[in-house]
Amino acid sequence: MKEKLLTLKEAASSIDDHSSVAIGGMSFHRAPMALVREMVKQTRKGLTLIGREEGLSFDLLIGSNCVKKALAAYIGFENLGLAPNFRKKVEKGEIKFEEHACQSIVTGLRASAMGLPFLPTRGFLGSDVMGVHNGRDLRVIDSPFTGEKLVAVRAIEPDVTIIHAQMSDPYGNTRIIGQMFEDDLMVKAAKKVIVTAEEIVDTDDIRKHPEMTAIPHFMVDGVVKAPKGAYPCSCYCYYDADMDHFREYLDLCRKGALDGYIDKYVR
Amino acid sequence: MKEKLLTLKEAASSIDDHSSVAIGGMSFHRAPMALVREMVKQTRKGLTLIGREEGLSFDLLIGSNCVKKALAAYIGFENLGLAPNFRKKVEKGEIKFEEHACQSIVTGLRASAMGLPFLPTRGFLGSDVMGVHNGRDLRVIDSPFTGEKLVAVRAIEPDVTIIHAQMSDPYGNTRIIGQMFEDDLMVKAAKKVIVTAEEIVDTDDIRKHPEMTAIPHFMVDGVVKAPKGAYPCSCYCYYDADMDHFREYLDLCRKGALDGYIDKYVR
Amino acid sequence: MAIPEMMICSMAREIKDGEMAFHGLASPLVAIAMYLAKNTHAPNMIYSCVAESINPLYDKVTLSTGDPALLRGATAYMTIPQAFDYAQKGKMDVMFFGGAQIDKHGNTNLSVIGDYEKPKVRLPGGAASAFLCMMAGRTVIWTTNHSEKTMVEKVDFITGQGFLDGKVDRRSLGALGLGPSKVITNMGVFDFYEKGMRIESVHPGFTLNDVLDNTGFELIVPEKVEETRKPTEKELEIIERIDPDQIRKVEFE
Amino acid sequence: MAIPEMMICSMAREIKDGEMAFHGLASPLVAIAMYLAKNTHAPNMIYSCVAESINPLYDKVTLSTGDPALLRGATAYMTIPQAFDYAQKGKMDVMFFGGAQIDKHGNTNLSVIGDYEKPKVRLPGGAASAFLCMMAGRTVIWTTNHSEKTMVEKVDFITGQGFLDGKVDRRSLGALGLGPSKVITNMGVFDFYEKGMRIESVHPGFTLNDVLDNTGFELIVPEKVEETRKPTEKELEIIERIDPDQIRKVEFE
Repeated sequence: MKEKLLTLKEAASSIDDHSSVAIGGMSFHRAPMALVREMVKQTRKGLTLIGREEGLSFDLLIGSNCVKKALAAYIGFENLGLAPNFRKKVEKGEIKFEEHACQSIVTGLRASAMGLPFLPTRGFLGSDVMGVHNGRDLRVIDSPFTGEKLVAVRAIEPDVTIIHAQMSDPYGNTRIIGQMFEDDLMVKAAKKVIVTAEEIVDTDDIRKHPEMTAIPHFMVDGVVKAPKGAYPCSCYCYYDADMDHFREYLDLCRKGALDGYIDKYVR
Repeated sequence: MKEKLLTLKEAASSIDDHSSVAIGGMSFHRAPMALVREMVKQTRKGLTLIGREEGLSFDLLIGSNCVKKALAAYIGFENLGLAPNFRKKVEKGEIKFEEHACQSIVTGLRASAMGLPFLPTRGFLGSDVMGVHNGRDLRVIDSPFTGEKLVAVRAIEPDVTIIHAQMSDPYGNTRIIGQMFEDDLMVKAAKKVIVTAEEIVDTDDIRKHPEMTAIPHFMVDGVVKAPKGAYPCSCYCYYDADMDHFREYLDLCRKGALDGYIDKYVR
Repeated sequence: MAIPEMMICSMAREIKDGEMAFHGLASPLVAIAMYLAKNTHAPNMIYSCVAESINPLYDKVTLSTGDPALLRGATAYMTIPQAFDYAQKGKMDVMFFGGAQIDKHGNTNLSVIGDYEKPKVRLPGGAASAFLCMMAGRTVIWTTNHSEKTMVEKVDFITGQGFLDGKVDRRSLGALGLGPSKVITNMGVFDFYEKGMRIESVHPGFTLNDVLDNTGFELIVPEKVEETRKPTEKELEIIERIDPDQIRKVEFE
Repeated sequence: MAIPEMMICSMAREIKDGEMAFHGLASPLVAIAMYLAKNTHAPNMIYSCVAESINPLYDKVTLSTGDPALLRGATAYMTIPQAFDYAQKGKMDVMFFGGAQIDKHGNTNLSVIGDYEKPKVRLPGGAASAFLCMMAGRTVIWTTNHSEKTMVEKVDFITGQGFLDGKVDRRSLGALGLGPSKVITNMGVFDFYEKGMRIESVHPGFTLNDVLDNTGFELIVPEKVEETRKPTEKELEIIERIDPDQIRKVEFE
């Protein structure tokens, strides 16, 4: 096994402008926020973001002009409100949003994780979400044996997947405790993978419970030690989401003061 | 949650003659042998067996005239030798064997577990395994986006799946320790599920580690307390495979004395 | 009148014992309703949710209904892909969806107000809607903002499929489920009659005219308009127990 | 000469450092070879196997190469479906397959001797062959019974794809991998030259004529036939350490 330890700075630099980036976690939970902040600091450009149900990670990158396109089924802050930068940039036509439903994100990632160009799913017909994709990424097919109408979902293969986990060894053997949130699928689907972790542990510890290794080392290209690396999102068994931080973010953004937030928390 | 405790006898009786039965475990490991023996005792007839890499469970049911057809990728006893009854019955034309490769069993079960009529896979082309299925269960398709040739695998939906696990609560919340061997897929793919378990544990214990529940209660129709229920197969963390028992079985069968084995171990 | 509790109890009543119900993000009312159902008339319901948890034993509802804490004390961990697989087998009975717009055929919009490419308001997106609205045995739709802007003749964008144009057979589009069974708003409860939306009951504190005046399409009015059954003392007690922080009120602010 | 050790060492040499190799059931020679490679020239190889285990730290090889004990001390648990997904991405480098029949184009038969519907001998079945022979970067084929009955002009049934008729481009059939790179028997090591099977080396104790007499088709004989390199002391020591019970000899009985 090869050691893959990187600094946050090195990890963010290794993500090319104009690449597609899948971001782990969900809503207020276990997004790789330290790495996202470093990407903002390094002013990545032209990214395509991929996720299912997303919040701050997407909104901050979008607000910071790092993004040209986003694929997701939900971008918001649950009952704290709409995602202010996502909303503004889409309304102004400054970014493109390809709306998916959760299942088409899941199915596209699964296809890529399985090494297949597509996978079928049920549902979708009758929803205008089909029209958004206009046959490009979602297409009606006839099931080969039964003739049923199904929807083929094109494989989603991110250039890079970034996730935050509770533990990794220096080689990338990664434990995710609690909810997986498709981080495993994003990893398996991607061309390149960066894991930030609360703790770097010994491989001997990993070997005590192989069944807890959510991601085997050979799927990982870079490992970053990042304590509190999901903050202000929660990291199960380590810390809860800081709802006041999210409220502050939303207040500042609604006032047009994203820069103030970035000065305070990112630079 | 509904209590689902059954005796071995009740469980075996609930499996109809002429039904299709997926059997958990693999090779010498964690097959639900106690329930299989009870099925032999009750002289089930006309079963279609479904599995990936199988040994005694299949060979004993086949030898005992319970089976009309089998789907699998391997039926044997590894380096102890060929499966004597499987071999004899196929050579005599007394049962039908639809040879799969592991991946088509996995893919067919996955399709059914996902509620889909088929799933695609790569591979298979050029192998005579394709000809065995003659377009019925494996069929060449064009991938909708890329035009690549793939193989569609028809969903495999067993009437009943039987597995042996280390622990279950009375409602069917089931823990499988160590290798899964697609038992989870077999369960999710099936119309009806019976779990035999080394131990019946309290739901309070299950709730301490929800992430260890391999099979949630609502997928299970019957739970049987069956200590040593995989024997002579291994049951990880409980007992190893008894290779001498397998050797005895093979010796007796090769001598044409399967009845002797059944008298000794089944009746 | 305590509208959040009224809505919660109305939602809870939509869950039958033994059924599997699912809630998504931003759904504290639904989470509380599911908890309430499980602790009253539906002890054998299967609580499943976007927090990938089955039958959690949590102490109190969380502001984020995807909170990892919901895993504590659960009988099983079930990932979203696994839950969707199960739904795709036709085994998810009830799903609850909010709508920024809800139309007379029970279609919901969580995507855009205005044109998709040049929206007036970009909403968060429909999450699981386009899939689960066709897979779930039935859907229950809710809004805490019953107004002409929310309850519209025709949604700007069909994110979640209801009865579509009111004519097409959902099954011909591959639906496994029946579609919307109820719409629960801050003013009342509505069902569907020959694919039109019909008043089932009006919450205490509102009149029939309040409802009609705030609805952007013609509702079917039954001969006798019932008053929504008020929460019982026991129901209120359970709601208070699981939601001491009053998270149920957030959506009304 | 110690043929099992000779075969094991020949197999081990087929694994390059950093590669992912996979073994199936009934494969103690392969399991030992993978262990040997990892403990000599290929410390960074990825050991994966039908026991759903990555890089196990087992004490000794088991008679069943799917034994759950192989999970102990592993760096990860990886189910068979997951391993196949990974193979389907073209990321499994080497797979080892036995063959009851092996033909001159490297096709293998583990299904039937005779006709499929009315077989003379019903063999156990090809396990992962029909899939992995096309997915793995390359396959290494082995038999412990080099004879005219095993090494045949044309297999009765193509379970595992080699170069098929020797003419078709495997890629046109969706192959991600190159096909068989070596055939390792109790008599020698063989490679493929312009899709024909060629002698690479003959094990000490056998002559070229032994090999030719026991092969049911015409082998390509190079100008100089090498002798297979003998196991080193260190290799023998490692083999003995991981296989004190001499399980490597079972297949020769």
